[in-house]
Amino acid sequence: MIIEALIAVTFLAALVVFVAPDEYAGRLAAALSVLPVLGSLWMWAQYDASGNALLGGSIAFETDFVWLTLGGLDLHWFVGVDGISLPLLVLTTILSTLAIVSAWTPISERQSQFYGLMLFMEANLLGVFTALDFFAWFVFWEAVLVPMYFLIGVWGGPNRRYAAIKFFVYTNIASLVMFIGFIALVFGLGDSVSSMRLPEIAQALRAGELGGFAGLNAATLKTVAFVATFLGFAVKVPVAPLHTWLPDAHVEAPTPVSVMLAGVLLKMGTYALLRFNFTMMPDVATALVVPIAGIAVISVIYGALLALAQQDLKRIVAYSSVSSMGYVILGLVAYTTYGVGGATFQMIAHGLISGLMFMAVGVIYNTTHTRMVGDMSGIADRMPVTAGIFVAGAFGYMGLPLMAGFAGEFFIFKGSFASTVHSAMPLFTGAAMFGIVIVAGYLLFAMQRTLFGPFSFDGEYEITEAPTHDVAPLAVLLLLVIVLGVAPDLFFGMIQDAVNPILTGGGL
Amino acid sequence: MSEWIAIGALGVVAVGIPLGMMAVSALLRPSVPEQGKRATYESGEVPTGTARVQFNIQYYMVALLFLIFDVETVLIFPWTVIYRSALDQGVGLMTVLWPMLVFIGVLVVGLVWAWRNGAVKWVKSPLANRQKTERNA
Amino acid sequence: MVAPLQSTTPLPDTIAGLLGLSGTVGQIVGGLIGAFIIANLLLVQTAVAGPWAKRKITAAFTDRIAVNRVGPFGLVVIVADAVRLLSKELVIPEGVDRPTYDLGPLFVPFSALLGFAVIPMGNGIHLADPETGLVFAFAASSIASLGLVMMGYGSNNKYSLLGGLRAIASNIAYEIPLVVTAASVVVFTGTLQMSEIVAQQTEPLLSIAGVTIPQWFAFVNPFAFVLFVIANLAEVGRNPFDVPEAPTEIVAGYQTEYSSVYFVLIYLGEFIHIFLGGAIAATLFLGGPAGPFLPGFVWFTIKIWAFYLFTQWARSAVPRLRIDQFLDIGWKGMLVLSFANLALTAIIVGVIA
Amino acid sequence: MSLLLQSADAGTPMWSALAPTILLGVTGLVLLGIDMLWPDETSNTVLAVTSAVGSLLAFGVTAWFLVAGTGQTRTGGEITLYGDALVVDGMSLFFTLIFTIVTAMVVVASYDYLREQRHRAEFYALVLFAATGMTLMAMANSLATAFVSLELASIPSYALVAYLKEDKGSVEAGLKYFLIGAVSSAVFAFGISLVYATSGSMIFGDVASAVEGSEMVGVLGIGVLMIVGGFAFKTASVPFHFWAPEAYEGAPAPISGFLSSASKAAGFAVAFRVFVEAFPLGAIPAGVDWVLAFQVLAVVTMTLGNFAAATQEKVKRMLAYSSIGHAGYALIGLAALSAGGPNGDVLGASMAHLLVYGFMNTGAFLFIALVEHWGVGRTFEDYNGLASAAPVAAVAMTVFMFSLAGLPPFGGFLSKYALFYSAIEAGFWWLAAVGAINSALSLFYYSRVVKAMWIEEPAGDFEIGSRPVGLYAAVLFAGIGTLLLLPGFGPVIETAQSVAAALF
Amino acid sequence: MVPPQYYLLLSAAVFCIGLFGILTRRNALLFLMSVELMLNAANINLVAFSYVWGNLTGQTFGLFVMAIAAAEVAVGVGIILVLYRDFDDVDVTKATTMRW
Repeated sequence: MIIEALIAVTFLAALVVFVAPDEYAGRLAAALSVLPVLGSLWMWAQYDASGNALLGGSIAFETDFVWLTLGGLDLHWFVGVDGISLPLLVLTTILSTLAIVSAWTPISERQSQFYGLMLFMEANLLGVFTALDFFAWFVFWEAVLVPMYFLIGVWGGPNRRYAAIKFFVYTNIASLVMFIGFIALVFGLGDSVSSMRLPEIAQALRAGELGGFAGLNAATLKTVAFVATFLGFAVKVPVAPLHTWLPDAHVEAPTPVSVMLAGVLLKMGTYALLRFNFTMMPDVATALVVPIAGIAVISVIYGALLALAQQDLKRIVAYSSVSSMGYVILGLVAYTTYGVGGATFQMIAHGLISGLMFMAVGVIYNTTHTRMVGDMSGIADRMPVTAGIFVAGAFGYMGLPLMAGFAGEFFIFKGSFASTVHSAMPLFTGAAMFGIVIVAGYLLFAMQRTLFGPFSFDGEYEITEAPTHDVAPLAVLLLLVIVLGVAPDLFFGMIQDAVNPILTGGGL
Repeated sequence: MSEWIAIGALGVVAVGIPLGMMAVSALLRPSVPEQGKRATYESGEVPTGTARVQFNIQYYMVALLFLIFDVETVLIFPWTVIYRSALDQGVGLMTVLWPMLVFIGVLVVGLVWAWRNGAVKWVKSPLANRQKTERNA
Repeated sequence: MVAPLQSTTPLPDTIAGLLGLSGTVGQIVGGLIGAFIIANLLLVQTAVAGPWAKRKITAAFTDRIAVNRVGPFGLVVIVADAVRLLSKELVIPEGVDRPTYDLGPLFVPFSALLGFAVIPMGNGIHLADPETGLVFAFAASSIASLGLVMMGYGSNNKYSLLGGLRAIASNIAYEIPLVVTAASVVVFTGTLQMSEIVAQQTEPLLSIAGVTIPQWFAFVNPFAFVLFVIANLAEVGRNPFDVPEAPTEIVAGYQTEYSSVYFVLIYLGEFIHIFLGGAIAATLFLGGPAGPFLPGFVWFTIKIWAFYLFTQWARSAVPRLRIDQFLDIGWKGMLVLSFANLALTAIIVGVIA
Repeated sequence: MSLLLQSADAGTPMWSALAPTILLGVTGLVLLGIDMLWPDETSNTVLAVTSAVGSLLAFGVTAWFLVAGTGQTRTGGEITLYGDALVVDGMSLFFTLIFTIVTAMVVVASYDYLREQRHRAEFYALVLFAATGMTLMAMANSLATAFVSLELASIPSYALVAYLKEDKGSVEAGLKYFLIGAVSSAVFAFGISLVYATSGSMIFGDVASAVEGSEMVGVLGIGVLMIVGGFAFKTASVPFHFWAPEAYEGAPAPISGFLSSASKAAGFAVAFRVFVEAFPLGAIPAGVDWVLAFQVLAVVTMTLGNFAAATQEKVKRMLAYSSIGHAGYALIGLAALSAGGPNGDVLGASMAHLLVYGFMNTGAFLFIALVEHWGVGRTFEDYNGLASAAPVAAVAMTVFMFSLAGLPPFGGFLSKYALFYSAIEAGFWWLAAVGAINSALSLFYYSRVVKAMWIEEPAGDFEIGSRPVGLYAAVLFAGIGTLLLLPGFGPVIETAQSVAAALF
Repeated sequence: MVPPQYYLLLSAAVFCIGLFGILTRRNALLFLMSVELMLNAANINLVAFSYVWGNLTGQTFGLFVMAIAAAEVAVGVGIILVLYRDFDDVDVTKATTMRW
């Protein structure tokens, strides 16, 4: 029941904060958000399951009961974690707390509503990463959109309405497409499943029990469903060319929201891809290796090139996220322990690093009130700590050894080079590695222009070191990035354990 | 059916006799057209304004009440017709009486409500009018 | 159960039998002749009641002599008046609503005459006896209201309009007590057929010293009878309920603008209406044409004339009510009493039976 | 009490199965009684409390019956009363649940709405009488009772819509509602007469056995079509939907909520029973394919309602059109029936959707009542920035809007899902597809309200003087209900489907 | 005995007259009268077929239809009265403060 408790506590915290007075809301929210952090760490410490939750492995902290009976398919309340979801759970709780703390400075109006929504979003994210019934999962999945919509729309920048609507429409349509695709799949399974529990569906699918539905035969149905769900999740990831909502959302969103968006929400997409497409339908995935890997590589290169062309620091980080998520997809489609496991690890790593980057940009913005590369230079003189962490984070992004980013990218490349799903995989991997060069280029370029060199700043604001509560989350994140880089096995072991069952049987 | 033929016959006669009288009268009576006597009668004064005057709203209230109650009598009559024979055939008293008592009771509640709310009050007393005005003010 | 005074053969059939006709043709011919007879019976009675009896009675109340010049007891005044009224010029005022203005006066006698179709008058003078006789009588007599409002509206006269409205208001206010009270009789009879209602009243109620009192509903339920007569009085618009044509307030109400034959028709209709009211009351409460010694039709005539005399007495002896008092009595008094009567009757019948 | 027994034949239960109906009716009479005792100074509080207590009591009794299994298969099947004219079964109780809870919310909300109005007792009494009629509609087992109870529900509604008689919009709304209502009731009555002409009975079961192999198929078909028309009016479906936007916009907002949820549900209640019981799919002649009629109506209704709603500038009117769209969804309950299909599931899903709809839609209209109470305007622009002035109510409204749109975290999602799912299960996946597309479209206009309230800047300062207790309580109650129907949807849908299955 | 089809024809004719009135009249009161015609068309059927089928259901229901028609008129005339007060007309097409 620990998972329910975690979600419930977070929901309650959201409620309490929502009605709390504005002055205390931020501190209250931060204090309350420590509870889920402790809970998730305790779960991590107590974790004793093995295998993939969907493929017959044991499930930690499992609860399962019938939520409602509907026709032939019962809907369950079914939650639990395995090696894939637990690291994401920990990431979510930690990043939420840090994001809330980092919001103290920039958010200056309607605070209680802001923090309430942040906690509400966190609660739903916990649900997304723990739910093992399609229906419960989908409810949480969609419920994340609502607070995000408000967070961007109410507290965002000047163009926030457009960004919020764009985000909302993109992701909702994507969800609808995905939902229809998946439901069609479930109908295709017919009587071979009695509920929408993901393990049941995954095992039935891998056992080849799919039938036809709505005039489609089994194979076509499976492909159609795969494409539909892939598209639905790809919007969330996002991959090019479905990424156009992301830069708008990031630029307009306030920093803490960007942190959550890049750090956790994008991972929902890759997590879902892993759970649904790559776990349940490996045969289709391997058949479609070329387009998928192609999309991944295009995302990597195209995202990186776009980042190179940006003047806005936040846009640079945002596009670099598109690029990074491309690696994840490449790793997933490789179908090797290191590929899939590395992709999963990269989700965590990228979550921490991109959070760090957005936060650092935010801290600089809080002081300078600009994010344009050309508007400032030599900031490091006045804000040495922030600049130092920023640089460290950027190196992490570039894949500097002993940082988490290195571990993730290394695992992915290792896995995808060795991939046997398609003879062209090494080619794709090589092309994607070229992305690293570009990343290094644009990050170095941006830091060179803003942080170093002679100090100059046109604005009327005084540039001083940021307050401790702004810098502290940065430091914590940097510490985590380094810890994970040094000891990737904190998570990688359980990830590998959960990933391995995917790679055997079921059409592979 | 024959009784309705007879009734129809009486209907014809009942129209025929007045029409016959009108015919006789038309043959007998003089016709001296003159503008003055065609004037609308208003006690010898020159008629003023239209004859379609606004009248007391209570007429409308009464009409509404009538509409309801008169039609309810339609529902009462079937009951009265079977009441006694139902009793004779051994149907329990309450079974036949109770529904109509409830029905009449509801009607009476409606009537008393209308009464208390002045639907059948032809002239509102000045006192009541003043109270109304004060409350609305 | 055949009442001794009641011929079971309806009048049209009797006539058809006398003429030797049968089938539909016989029914139609018989019906027309029967209807003509009944209509003329009523016309004769009205002729006596209207121009002559009414004046005599009023005169008696006010200690005058009234019509006595033409014929014995001035009876020929009836003919004189008829000719006089029919030969008057028909003045049609300006701005009347023509079809309405013309149709109104037709409706009043039509309605009253039609009501008589179902009244058993004794000695086989009973035009038709449908199962729904009682409600038919009420329905037919209600048509008159339509004529009244047409006259009031069509006359293009303020007095007429108010008179028409008042007529409607009074008719509808007292029609419900009337009908509900009649319903309390139906609770006893269990039928709406007039012949059956009459027949049931010939049953003996009780015998006192060898005199058998029949089960007239006036004896069985005197309260209902009183209510019915009062409501009936209001229905026919006679004192104390003659607000629709209150001469001191609104000249002559809806009849203000009518002259010549139209006036005759209205007048005729009102008197037949009084007789119809009496006839329904007699049928429901006084055993219809029943009575000792004399033939049924004579008894029936006596009863309806009794009611007529009662209205004329009231006209002379009772002051007129104000319209608000009039409606108050109707809605707050008569209606509640009639419902109480119905409920009580039902309970009593239920407990006794 | 033994005197009050219905003595038709041995073993027939007491008419106490009608307790909810009687409670509602008696409460209406008591309200009139209160108004009789103090005609000039009727206390708004006393009236509101009385009506709320009455409707909640009725709700409680209904819920108790439903839980205890009154009239359901497990306790001996439906209870028929008064010579089969009324039937108390799970379905009627389920719908009664909707009516009573909506009535309770509406009367509580009306407490504040009516503060400045005259003739309050009449208002409450009419609401309760209409609710009484609705419960009877759910119980009607004969075309006669169906018609009479439909009118008992409609006639007070006409008066309620035109209640603000100084307000031109209200009167106009009342007029249009009344005119179309009168026509459709005439059409309905004529349809009943035609069915009676072909079958010689009005009891559903007898009609069903009589229409099987009926010779006058043409007359029967026209009759059935006309009956469809009568229901289309009550449920605000095409082709008798014209009144709905006008009536909902012009009527006092609590009444709009009442009509668009309870009254609509009542229309569906009686439509379900009439078509399932009186014209069962297996028995009707081939020429009388009412399922096809409902399929056309469902698709046209939901599409028309949604597209029209998307073009509105006034929030209340948008809700009115969206209510038409929801009628289209609920019509799937009849459109997706087939001989031998999982009909109970389909019908039950539609019923469950109506229950959820009762909460979210009533809540939305009550929020509008709240806004009207504050004197804020009616267009989307007028709602700008409302969330900063009244965050709690705005949260509730957001819940209603997203739930109406069918976003997952709210009750509306599950009910729509259940509806579409059962349609697919019955083989009508194209109906579900049309529904899903419409549902996605509806997010556009619902989110406009949310966007206006939360994201847009207020045009001017709001003068939100008071926080009316009754309205707030009702809105919050509806909001919590909408939320709780997400986790608590299980019992609802199971009850609905099991009681619906009992019909077949 | 009159064949039942004739009743159907008669009632259909009355119904159509009512419908025609509804479609062509703009006066609210005439509209009401047309509705009454339609209801009475139903009554014709009900009573006629009550006779044909030999049960009383139709007649009884006819009484209810009458009662309901009266109630409907009572409310309707009330609304029309208020309409007249607010719009100075009983033309149903004049009342257009809202878009149709």
